[in-house]
Amino acid sequence: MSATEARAPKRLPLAPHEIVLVVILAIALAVLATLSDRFFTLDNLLNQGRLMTEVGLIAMPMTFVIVTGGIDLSVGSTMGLCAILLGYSWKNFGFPLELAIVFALLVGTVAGFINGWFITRLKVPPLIMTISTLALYRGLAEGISQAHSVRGYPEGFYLLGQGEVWGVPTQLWLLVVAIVIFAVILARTTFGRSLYAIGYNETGARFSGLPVDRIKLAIYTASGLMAGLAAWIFVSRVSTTRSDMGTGIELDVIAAVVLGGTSIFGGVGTIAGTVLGLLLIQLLKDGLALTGVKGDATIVVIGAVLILSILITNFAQRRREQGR
Amino acid sequence: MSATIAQAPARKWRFSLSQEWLLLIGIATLFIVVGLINPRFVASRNLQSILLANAYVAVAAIGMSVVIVSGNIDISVGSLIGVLASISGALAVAGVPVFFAWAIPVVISILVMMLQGALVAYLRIPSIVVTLGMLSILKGGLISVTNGVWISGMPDSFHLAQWHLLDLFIAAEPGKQAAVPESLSALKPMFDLLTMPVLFMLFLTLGAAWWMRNTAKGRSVYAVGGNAEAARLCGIPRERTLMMVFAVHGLFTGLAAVLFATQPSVIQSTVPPNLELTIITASVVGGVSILGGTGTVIGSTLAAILIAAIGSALIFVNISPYWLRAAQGILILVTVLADIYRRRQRGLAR
Amino acid sequence: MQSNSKPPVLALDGITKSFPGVRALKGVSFDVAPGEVHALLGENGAGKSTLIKIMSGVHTADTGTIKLDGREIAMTGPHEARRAGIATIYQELLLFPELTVAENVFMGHAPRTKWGALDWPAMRAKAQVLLDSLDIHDLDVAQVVGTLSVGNRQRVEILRALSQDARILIMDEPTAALTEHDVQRLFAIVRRLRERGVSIVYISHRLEEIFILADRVTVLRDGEHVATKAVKDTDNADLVQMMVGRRIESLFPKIDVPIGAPVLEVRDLVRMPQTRGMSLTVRAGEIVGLAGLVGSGRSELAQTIFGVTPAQSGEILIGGQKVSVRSVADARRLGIAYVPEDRGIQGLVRPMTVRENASLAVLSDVSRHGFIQRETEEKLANAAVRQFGIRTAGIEQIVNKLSGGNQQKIVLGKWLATKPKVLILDEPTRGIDVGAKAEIHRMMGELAGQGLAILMISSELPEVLGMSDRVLTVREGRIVAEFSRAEATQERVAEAMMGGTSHESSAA
Amino acid sequence: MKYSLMALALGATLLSGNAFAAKWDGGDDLPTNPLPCDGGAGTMAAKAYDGAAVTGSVDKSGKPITLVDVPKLIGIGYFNATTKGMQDAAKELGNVKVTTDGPTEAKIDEQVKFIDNYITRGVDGVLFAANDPVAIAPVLKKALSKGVHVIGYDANSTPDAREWFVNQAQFNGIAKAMVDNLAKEIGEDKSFGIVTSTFTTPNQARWIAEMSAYAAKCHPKLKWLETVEAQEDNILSFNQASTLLNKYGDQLSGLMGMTSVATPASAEAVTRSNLCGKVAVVGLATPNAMKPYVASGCVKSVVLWNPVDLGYAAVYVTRAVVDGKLKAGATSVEAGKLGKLSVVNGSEILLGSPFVYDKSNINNFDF
Repeated sequence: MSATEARAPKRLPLAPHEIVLVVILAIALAVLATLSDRFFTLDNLLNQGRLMTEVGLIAMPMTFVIVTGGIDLSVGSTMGLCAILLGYSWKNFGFPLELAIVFALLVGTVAGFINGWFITRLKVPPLIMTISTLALYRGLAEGISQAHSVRGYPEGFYLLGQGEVWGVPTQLWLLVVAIVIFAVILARTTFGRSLYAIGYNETGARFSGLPVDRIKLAIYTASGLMAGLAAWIFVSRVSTTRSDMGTGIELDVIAAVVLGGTSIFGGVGTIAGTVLGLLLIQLLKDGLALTGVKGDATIVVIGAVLILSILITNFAQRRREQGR
Repeated sequence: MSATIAQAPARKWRFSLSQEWLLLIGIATLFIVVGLINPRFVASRNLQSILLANAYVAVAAIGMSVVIVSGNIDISVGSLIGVLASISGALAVAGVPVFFAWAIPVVISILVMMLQGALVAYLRIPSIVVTLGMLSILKGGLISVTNGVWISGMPDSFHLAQWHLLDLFIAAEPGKQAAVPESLSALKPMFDLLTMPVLFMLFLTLGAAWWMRNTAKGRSVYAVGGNAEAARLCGIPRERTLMMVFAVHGLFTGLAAVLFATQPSVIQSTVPPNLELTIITASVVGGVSILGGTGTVIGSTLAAILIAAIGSALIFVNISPYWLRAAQGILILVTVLADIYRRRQRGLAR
Repeated sequence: MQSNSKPPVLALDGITKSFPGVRALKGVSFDVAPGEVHALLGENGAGKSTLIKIMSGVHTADTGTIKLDGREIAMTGPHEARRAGIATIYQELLLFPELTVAENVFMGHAPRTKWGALDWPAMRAKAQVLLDSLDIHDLDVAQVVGTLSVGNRQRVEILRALSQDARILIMDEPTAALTEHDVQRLFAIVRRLRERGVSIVYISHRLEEIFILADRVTVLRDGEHVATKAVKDTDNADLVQMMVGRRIESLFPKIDVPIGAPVLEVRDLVRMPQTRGMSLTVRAGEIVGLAGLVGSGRSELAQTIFGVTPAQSGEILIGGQKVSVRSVADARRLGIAYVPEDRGIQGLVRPMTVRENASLAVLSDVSRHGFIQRETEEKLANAAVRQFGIRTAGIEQIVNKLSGGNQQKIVLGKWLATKPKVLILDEPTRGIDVGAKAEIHRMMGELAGQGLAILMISSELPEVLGMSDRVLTVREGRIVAEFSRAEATQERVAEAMMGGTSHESSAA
Repeated sequence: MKYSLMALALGATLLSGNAFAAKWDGGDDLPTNPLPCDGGAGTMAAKAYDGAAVTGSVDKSGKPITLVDVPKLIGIGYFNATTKGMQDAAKELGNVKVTTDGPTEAKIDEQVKFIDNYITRGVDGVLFAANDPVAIAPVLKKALSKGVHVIGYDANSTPDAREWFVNQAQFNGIAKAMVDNLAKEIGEDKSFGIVTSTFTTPNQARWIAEMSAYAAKCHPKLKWLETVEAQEDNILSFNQASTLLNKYGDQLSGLMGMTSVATPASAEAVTRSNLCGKVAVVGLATPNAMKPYVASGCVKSVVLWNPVDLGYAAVYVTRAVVDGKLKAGATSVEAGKLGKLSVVNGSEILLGSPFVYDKSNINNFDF
């Protein structure tokens, strides 16, 4: 009868787009591994993990932001600002290094909060707001640093960016923890559910009593915080602080998130997808380089994969819908 | 209800006007204030520099505005301009007649944009994904093909951007400053301002504004951007309209690329950094709603001029160069907030 | 019957249409005579929408013929339909909110100058002529459509149809979102069009409209043609029985329940510009009907009580205690629930599943430390499906694919899961078929019986009168009249709503 | 717009006044070492080898080797020229294979990723031009620890992260050549502006700092007005140069271009403003880009080393290191057609003095 309790067929563990990505990733891995015997080694893979940590960390809150139908273009500039303030406060304010790190994370948080505040309170569209702060935050980084870089951190500072813990690059642990936390939040918590609801229908979410503005404020703030964290790791990895750090990283991050199947219109997306997107981009870049493809050609391949993967998913989806 | 009706007439008119008035007032204020601080800022030579160097941004922003009104976005535009400029230069150096060195890139631009349009319209991939992918492809492809070798040695006549209005009538030799007849010498500063890129900017802006407002095709862009389903039922198919939108965008991008390429005597075969952001910022500050359905190209051109003038003005008022970018960021933010405040006042906030 | 004597302008014969898994229409025949209003009736899922989509060229029939003026035509797309003079006004008005009235009317077929450009003056003039021809004087052709009321937007749609010289106008539930006043004006327009010889296919769930307006009526059930009758040969009960396939005892099954102490008290509530000092009381077990025109401030009052637009001054008391409602979350905690007017936008997140929607207002109840307990959530959703008899393939069904009635039941279920003391229903049965309507009314009675205080906003006077213990009327942000169940009559309530101004004259 | 006005006024009061600062904008704050005004060699203390040592490398002396060259960015004329020099040297040597690959924008993390990938891929040596001397150090050290030889050119890293650095010219030498030429062309008491890439680019920042110190010492009346940033973008460089010309009018007598992009663009701006002869352009540039302006007489002299030679020398140095011919403590190294190059400053190989091109010799060069 009407009130059926028969459950819909169990959900697949992965969404269709993620299956497409896994297949592409598997093919790419297989091909690249046969072409270069140095590609599929633990050493290389761990090293690639180290290199993608910053993009990965920022991609986590970016997935949240895009799931709600927003966007944050200012992350690269926020990263530059945090990096500068980390070094500047340590050197010029005489902050102990620990305090300088906390200060940098705080600055990132505030930078994200400012984005979120304008977006929720004054209803500035996210794209416009973050395009403005993209210029503003980078400008502040340049102005504060007066183009001077800060170097010569104590040896211990480099553990995060260049060291290893139990044989795995230190920052990779952080990334893994972040992935788990963000994935659990998105998939399992009321907060995550609220993000999807906002992305699909913000008014409906508001009328259901969800604290829409507070949630949006929180994710833009988180975006700033993670940009600050990425700045810390980046400074530690490259041992210096410059105002142009993180330039253009927003496009790398968005490419990974979008490749991971998160819809730019909101409501759709998973952390698993984003992680697959990150891996695919990073391993393609690395693998192609190892098989002798130059950097410029690699960019072309990644652009094509981005379009193709979404294309395949669209086709698959349409086929399935027609088959119904 | 009666209250709404009473103030209804001319609302649309006032609305579209003030969008542009805000920018115009902004530009005027900027020129007056900075002109008072440093009179050289308003000298015709500097006005010419500002207009000349940014006309191509304004032309590209026209196409971008059309795309955004239709509810899409294009972030590949900067890379495409870089690619087209190299093609244009390479053709000119290879001895292709100058006209074709200008025209072929425009045709290629239209084709590339239509390809992207097809992916967006027929295969339903979000435009941001298509153009993000295309950005990568063009950027990498350009360097792969050219190896980054600079292009120079184009014939003099190739430099369309250096032509002046008077060259068309008086001087046979383009690129050289024309000798102005006595009778017109009083008008010389004005003629100096009217270099080809500036003329293109003016005519293309007015032409596009007219097209967007007064033709069925132009209105169909608003229709599709405002409500694609309703448009379909009015006999305006989303797919074909989007193809047209991208073709038009391709035309303007191509023209912008030609203006860009024919300016310097050396063409760098790399993609101009952040050009797409500059162009999108001009469109958005010009009042085109990122949600589609509203906006005019006059606004985007004025915004392009305002942004360029801000960049120049900050140097003239001796802002420390280290703080220049921050000041620019604040001014853009202020412009955006002023616009939002104004909309609020009029109850037009979404 | 004049309509039967003339040959039909449009005739569909033996129309069959299948979608994957569903046979939507099984050999349906339907015809419209010139100058006839032909009502099309049926519950949701009976095949009405499919039939009108075939008439308007959106779908193509699998089998069957379509004849226009006696000649068979191939209906291959909306374009063909328009050329044949068939125009459709959908329930969800399809307009361009950023553009003007004139432009909306002429989008796609605007007058041109000899240079091929759009002729704006001609466009405005022509739009004005159309407005005058329908005696509409409160609409300016230069107004931006986004700023118009629903009634005026619908008029813009009608103008658009007329501008294309439509001979056949299909109207899909045109009164669903209209106020009583606008309904009267619509009727006037429909009559005027009929006089001009325009044929109208009229779809509505409000049976009384059929008797006021229509010449003939066709009833569909489960994709099959049940009957076509002249309206004068049928009555309400007959139509309902044909539609539902069984008798429905009463559309308004009001149960008498003892009325208890005040649960919700509102004193001098102000939220400019639409709520200008309103006071009311709803008691346990009582259903209070709130009547008023669209724009009178009724929904705004509800949304102020519910915390969407918090009050600027005034008091709200729950169970005699003064409370502060600054947000929806506050309202929910205090036991206020609101089933909003716009189901698709405000009530539900339609691309989400039944399960996800059912728990959206009570996420904290189905979670522990912020983690959603999947089993608790499923239990909740299944309980709602059972309790409200929601017809769905399962709780993982996407809500968007359900009928309006079932969607409304999910909204109800979602809010009743918060265990409210006060339930505010805003247009609870808009766009819902007769069977589901009766079910929802029955539920309201039961809920009141359980001691819930119910505030019901409705544009349908029969519903207000049929279900309410007390009726309040709202005009211009104030409560202007109160009637007991016994006092409330259609005339008195309507007069209070209009405020006795000259509005009515133009409607007649 | 009221707001922007306020912001503008506020900005003007807060941020102006740098024109009177003692040091020129765009210079770094490392210690400077200006050369004597008269053209002497300057003080250069002999220094022990301070480069790093490679560990665990396979001895490939005389055997074929594969090198990778990772410049700051690819797609600009300057690095195209160094690439050409490397290919020339590889062809001459016969047993060296060099690939050039790098980021399309001068981004430090991109450059690091490229080098990292090539270490994994397995090369015998890395040639680099650092976007940042410190940021690049960790990955270079990693290369050294994996037995990969590391040689820098054009832009140095910290000495402990590479074995040798092929120095095109000493910073103070370039600075002296630039400032002397400028003073000669515009006169001792005139004013000028600088167009640079970005303030964070190490080489440019170093040169500006050295120029500032040298000018203070030897041309004290020369007046610096302003430094503007123009990336590595020729349209922007042109705009910025034009803006300087427009802003200062007659006050401005010279423009200094700090990059191979900025100098031709500045010359173009002067030409188009019809200021040839009134405003002098002095700067670093490749000859091909400057030929039209030198030919028209708008630009009198261009300062540069030969980047083709620089790339050429870098490959020869690497070969010598692999073959064990260049070891710590050596005072010179043989570099093919360039002859003997001397070791300076501990672990740097000096290409020579900066070269000044003018009308008489510019047509002898093609790069």
